Parts: sequence; C-alpha cells; structure tokens
Amino acid sequence: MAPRIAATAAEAVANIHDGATVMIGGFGNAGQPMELIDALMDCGATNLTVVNNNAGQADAGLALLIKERRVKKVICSFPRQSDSWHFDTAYRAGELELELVPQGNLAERIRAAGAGIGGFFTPTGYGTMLAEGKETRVIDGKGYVLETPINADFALIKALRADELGNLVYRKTARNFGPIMATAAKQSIVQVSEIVSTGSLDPENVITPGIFVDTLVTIGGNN
Amino acid sequence: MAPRIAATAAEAVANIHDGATVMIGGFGNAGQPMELIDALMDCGATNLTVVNNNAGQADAGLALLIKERRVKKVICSFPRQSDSWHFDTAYRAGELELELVPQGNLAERIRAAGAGIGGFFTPTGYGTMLAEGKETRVIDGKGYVLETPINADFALIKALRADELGNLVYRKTARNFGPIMATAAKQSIVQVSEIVSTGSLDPENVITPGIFVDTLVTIGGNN
Amino acid sequence: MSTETTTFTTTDAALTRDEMARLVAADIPAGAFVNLGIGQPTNVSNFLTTEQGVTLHTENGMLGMGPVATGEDIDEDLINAGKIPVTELPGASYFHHADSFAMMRGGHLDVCVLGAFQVSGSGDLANWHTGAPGAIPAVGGAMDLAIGAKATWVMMGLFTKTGESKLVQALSYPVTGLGCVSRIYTESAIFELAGGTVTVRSTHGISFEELAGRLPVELVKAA
Amino acid sequence: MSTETTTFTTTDAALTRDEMARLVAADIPAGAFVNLGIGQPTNVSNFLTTEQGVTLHTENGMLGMGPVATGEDIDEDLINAGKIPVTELPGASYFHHADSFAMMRGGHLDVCVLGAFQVSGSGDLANWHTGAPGAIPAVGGAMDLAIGAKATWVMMGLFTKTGESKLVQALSYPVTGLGCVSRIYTESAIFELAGGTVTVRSTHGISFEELAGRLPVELVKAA
Repeated sequence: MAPRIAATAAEAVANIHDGATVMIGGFGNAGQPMELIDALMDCGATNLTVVNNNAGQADAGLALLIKERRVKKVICSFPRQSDSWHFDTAYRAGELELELVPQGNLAERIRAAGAGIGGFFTPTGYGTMLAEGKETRVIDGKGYVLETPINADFALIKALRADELGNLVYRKTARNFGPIMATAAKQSIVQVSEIVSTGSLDPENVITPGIFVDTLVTIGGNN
Repeated sequence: MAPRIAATAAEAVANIHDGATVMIGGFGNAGQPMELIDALMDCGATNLTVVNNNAGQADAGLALLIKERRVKKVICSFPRQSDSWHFDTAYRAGELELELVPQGNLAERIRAAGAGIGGFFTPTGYGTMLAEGKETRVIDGKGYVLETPINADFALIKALRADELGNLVYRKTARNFGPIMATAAKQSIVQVSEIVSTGSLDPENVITPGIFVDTLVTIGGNN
Repeated sequence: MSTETTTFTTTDAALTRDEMARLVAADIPAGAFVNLGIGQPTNVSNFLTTEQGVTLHTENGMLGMGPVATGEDIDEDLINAGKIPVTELPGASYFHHADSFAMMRGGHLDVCVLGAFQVSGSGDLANWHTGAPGAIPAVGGAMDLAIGAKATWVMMGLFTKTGESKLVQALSYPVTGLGCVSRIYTESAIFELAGGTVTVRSTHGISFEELAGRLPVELVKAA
Repeated sequence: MSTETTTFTTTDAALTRDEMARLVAADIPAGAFVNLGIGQPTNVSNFLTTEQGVTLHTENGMLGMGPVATGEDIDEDLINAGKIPVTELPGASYFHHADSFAMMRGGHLDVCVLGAFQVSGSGDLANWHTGAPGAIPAVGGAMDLAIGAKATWVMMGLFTKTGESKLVQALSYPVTGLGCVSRIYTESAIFELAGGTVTVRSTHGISFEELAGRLPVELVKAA
C-alpha cells in the first residue's frame, strides 16, 4: 500500500494511542524526527513506551515527553547525559521505568523484530550486570546472552527523501536507527525533506523499501 | 587494509587451500562469479565445503568441481535441478555430503556469522524434517528452530564495481548473497567489471564497505 | 483485508488454470505486497490490474518486479525466483538475500501464493518434497515463504492423478510449514481455512454435497 | 599485526596524554580498521599519519570518518559517536545501526581503543558504570566495543586520584566485558595482557621494580 501522505506532523501522528510503544530514530540530533516528536507531545498520547538510543536532552523533544510524565518506560542505551535532567528527575522519582540495553544489542533486537527472529545469542553483555536474569550459553568457548526482539506499534523516523511509494534514502550518519526501526514497527511515520515522484529514486540506492513505510510528511528542507 | 588487486582470476584464488570452506555468491546466473569458480577449478584445491544456493548446473562452474570430486560437502537450499546431474550422481553415490538449509535460514545463518551472532531462533523449518535434531522453542505461542552461523574461509563474489578501497556496488538481483557472504568469510575475493578510483562511489550508495573485501579482480565488462 | 464475498457460489464447470489465477488476482487487496511462488502462482501476475497497485516481491532480492522480460529487455542480472528474466517497475528496490528473507519472515508481505502437494484442514502445507525413497531433497525458499507472509494461499489441483484428495486430514508428505495456509484455490472448489474449520466458498463443476463426499475433511458451506 | 617491539624500554618522565596518544597511533598497523572510543582515545586520531592508511569506524554508522569538522564543514547529519561534527574522507561509506554493530561484533575491526575505570590482569574491562548507589547507568556502545574488535586496547591513568592501581586482580567496578583487553597504555607504563600474564613493555617515570611494588598484579618484564 502506498503510504498515506500527511499534510502536517500533527496529522501524521494522530493515531498514536495511549499505551503505545513508539520507536524514535536518531542519534544525537542526526536523524532525530524533532517535528514528529513535538507533534506526539501535542497529540496528548500518554503512558508510552519509548525506544530510542537516549532518553531526551535539555528541554525539547523526548525530554519534554518525559518531563510531562507521558512516558512510562524508556528502552535505550544511554539515558544519562549532561543535559538529561528531565530523565534523571523522573527516574530518581521512580516515575519512569528504564530498560538499559547495550547499543548494538538494541540495534540487533530491533532488527530481529523486523526480521521475524524469535531471539538471538549475542556476546555483548555476557558476564555483565545487563545480562543478569537472562539466559546465557557458551558456544565454542565464547559466552553469549539470549536477547529478544523489540517490536513497536509506531516508529517515528527522519529520512532525507521519499518517493510516493515510500521508498526512502537517508543522509550521512542521520541514517542510524531509521532503517531498522521502520521494519520493527507496525506503522512507520516518516518525516522527509521532500517527496519525489515514483521512479525518481535509483532502485539500487533505496535504503528503506516502501513496504516498511506507512505515513509520510514533508517537513521544511534538509537542515 | 585496502584490498589486494589480483591481475587474474587465477591469482585471486591462489591461496584457497585444500579443505577450505568456500562461499560462492549468485542466484542462478545472476551474481555468479563464474570466472572465479573456473579459477578455483584450475587451482586444484580439493576436499572443499561449498556454500551456495544451489549445487551446480549443467557442465560448468560448481557442477564441474562436484564432478571432479573436489567438493566433500555442499551447504545449500536447492541442489536438485533439471540439470544438476553431477550433483545427483555424486550424492547418490554417497560421495558428497549435503546440508540442506531453507533459503532464508541459509541467508540469515550467513549474516549471523558476519555479525558475530552465536545462534538465532527462526520460525522457518519448525515442525519439518529439516529441524530434526535441532533445538526448538515455542516463543509467544509460535515455534522456532535454533540455527547456527555459517562461517567460511573464503567467499567468491561477483559485484558490478569496486573502488580501490574495496567498496562495492552490485547490479539488480545479482546482489543476492554477495553482501552477506562478504561479511561471513575470512577472505572475500571479488570479481568486478571495473575498479574505479577512491572517491568515485557515493558513500550513501556503497552496499559492501571495503572492510569486507580482501581481493579484487577485474573480469571483462558487465555482461 | 480481502475483498471476497463469504456467500457460497457455484458454477457448472471446473475452473481452468487461468480462471483460478484470475480469481486469486481479484482476491488480492489493492496495494498489497505479494510474493507469487513458482509454477501456477506465477500466472496470477497476468491478471493483476494496474488499478490494484499490487507490488510484487521476489525473494532473490527485489520489490517492484515487473512482467517477464522479452527480447532486448532480457538482462541476466534481473531474474525472478524461478530464474526467469523479468523487468523492473518504477519505484522498485533491490536488497540482499538476508534483507529479502527478513522482509518475508518478518511478516511484511500481505500475501504469498504457493503451489502444494497437500494441505491439511488445519492449514499444514506440504509442497517441497515427495518423501519418496531416494528422492533428492531441495527446499529453496518454500519453508520461508510458507510461514512468512500475513496470508498464505495455495493454488493446486484438488485431486491427484489417481483421484485422491490433496486436501487431507493429516499430511502424508513431508511438512513445509504448520498451520500456515488460510485459503486454497482448486479447479473444483475454493476453501477458507481458519482454526481447523474448512469452509467451502465456492464449488465448480461439483456440488457441495458431492465434494463433501469425496474429501476426507469435514466441510462447512459458506453462508 | 602490530609493529611494537617486545624489548623493555623506560623513560625518565611519565607520558603526557599526547605522548600516550602518539604511542597508540604508532602501534596501529598500517591499513587497519579502527574504532576510537570517546575521551582520550579520540586524541589518537591526531597522531595517525596519512601513510598509515588507517580507516576510522564510528559506530553510529560510518567507515572513513575524517577529522572533526569546523566552520562551514559542520553538518549536523555527520557526527561521530561522541556527537561531535566530523568530516567524510574519500572512500567512506554509511550504513545503519544494526549493520554498524554487526561490523563491530563480527570481529571485522582490527583495533578498538577505549578508556577504562579498571582493567584486570586477565583483561576484564570496567568502563561503563561506577556502580555507585544511585548512579544512573548508561552503557551506550561500550559493551559492544569491548568485545567486538580483534584487539581491544585501553588508555587510562594507571592510578586513581587516591593512588590506587586501576590495573587490578579482579574488578570492583561493574564489568563491561570479560577477558577482552590485550593492551593498556598509561602515563607510567604500557602493558601487554595475554592468557592471564601481564607483561610490562615500558615504564615512564617509574622503574619496573617500583611499579611491581605498587601494583596488585604480578608483572613480567618484557625481554
């Protein structure tokens, strides 16, 4: 199905419901779908589980969602930063659940969800606090931890450009979590700088095939 | 390390040793590194384990390696074809071991090897003859089979174009197993139509980063 | 998702292969992503309309596959899973084998249409191996396709050459996938499978009662 | 693979941070693929020579990372793992997070250089968490990097502010990875770790005997 083209970020996120699991792409500011996050803030959905590399910074985006206690749980690799004060406060108050996942396991668990893999043995985290309570196994003399897929109801992603079928290309390190989150969510909502006509993207260079994209919205130009 | 540029296919495969596990890319003729396979035939290495989607066709390439009993084991998804007579003969004579793997599990096992994954639970094959003797598990009501990575000593791959650092792009459905085999082999030997200068490939469009490529050889033009 | 009526219908004559393919094509929802297996299912593509906007997946690494290539359009780097030269439609994309089967296994395709040796009333599928002594097994993507798509439909003759039903209580051929088939198109009838119940949607050249007398599974007539 | 001598050497003065970085840089083999962790290790890049032909990986999705970007070259879509704007060298490539960590976890990088809180004589690494009560944990890519590369080297001060050795018999801080560190660069000495044996390659501003007296692990002097 060709993706729905939303006129605004608000329209793009309008069906995100209370209690949803929402993946949010980006690593630092690169690939962060800031307008979609702001729209999620405005749409009022609460009791969210958010999957992101971080847990919000300063007074914008995900940090605001956390400040307003709209997030019940964060699954991420690196919550604590110099400016993660809203996370810090909510977490210390016991008002935010944290599932801390090594970054590569986070990426692989997201991929596994999109790829229909039921679980996988990863060497990352073996013998550490983050493997406590998890199944482990020594394979050919090397220790591994069993990790499970992370699925989501929605993914909010920033790409550079889409065609009308939702095929996506990204820009430099802003690619990061976008392509795998698009595969792991029931609905992928993607903000792009422009939507070009079908046939304008070289099929060899499509990074996310349109099958993984449900909603597109154009936001400004590439900044 | 920038890849070695071999002058000929023979030079490219010269270090493939007896008893090696060799992955061979291609699906049908698309992406099949025919000149490298021919060179492997000529180089004399024997007692090989070959990982390929098929088990050779007609009287060329992999089929000849099998005919000459240079292959002790084939790991593949689809050995029997209308023109797989050399495989059929060797297999029926008990002179060739076959590990039959569903095609998607084959691809995922190759990827797992390249990605350092110790094993994964896949739904494909659950409840079938090909899961016999394998560990199974029901996860959220769905049956899965534990599959293990497939590593190799060498991968023989055909790509369209390389730069001097070994970054690769492929052409249409000839891409197939190339990118994952390049990650799973200790040494990847790649035949290309041309080697372009470093900087000529758009970094956004590189499919196999040069880190996965050890040897390049230019063979004719793209046919 | 599907457009078929649940009202029982009947026609005087058995369906021809083209009629079966036409019915399958008409049942594919607009905008669906579809994989058509080798053999009879491939014929379905001839009856898909442009207005349906169906996107075809071929598991050797492509979305947006076009019709079979002829003449000058034949390109050995562009083939389908049956190794037949095909064409590329605007908005196509290419990807490697692991990504292609992840797309399938991860449940991203809406419909997969396959041939079969047998289907059980509970939707178990046998289509990869006769189990005959001495037969060389070859599985290809059959097991991945059987369990991957959101819906797996089968096209087959309802009876063997010796008149036995291929819709069975329990498979006698080796399993391809368990409980995966939700619909069967045959020359004599179209069946819906759900939760162990086999509903006959239509009969062709045979009455419901005659059919019920010939098949070893309990049948429910569509309302 | 490495170019260092095994002859024991000593200098009168402790190493400065730049001298440490210069030594690490000199030890990186020509043509290596390297990931430099955040903090002190980042400084190593300033001492790599063009002739070395080292390719830098940043785990947020890039090979071929160039120096830190300044002025007009700053591009918010092009950052390193420390979220600092960087540049792109000819022959670079971009990939998504799962592919990037697969590259790391799969053992494709030659060297990873990390900071540390503690390293044990058997190469266990602690560098992600102080374990202090109430501290908010954040792991990022630390665990993936620790166990992924062919060689993991540590740069750290040898002593805490209160004079305790950070090279320990057993970690008191939470584990990042077990048995993963093979070399430690400190201001006072450089250590090689292998099979539980700690060999001192050089001392700086301290004699081997003094060092042996201050450290809680048994030391072997390089020949």
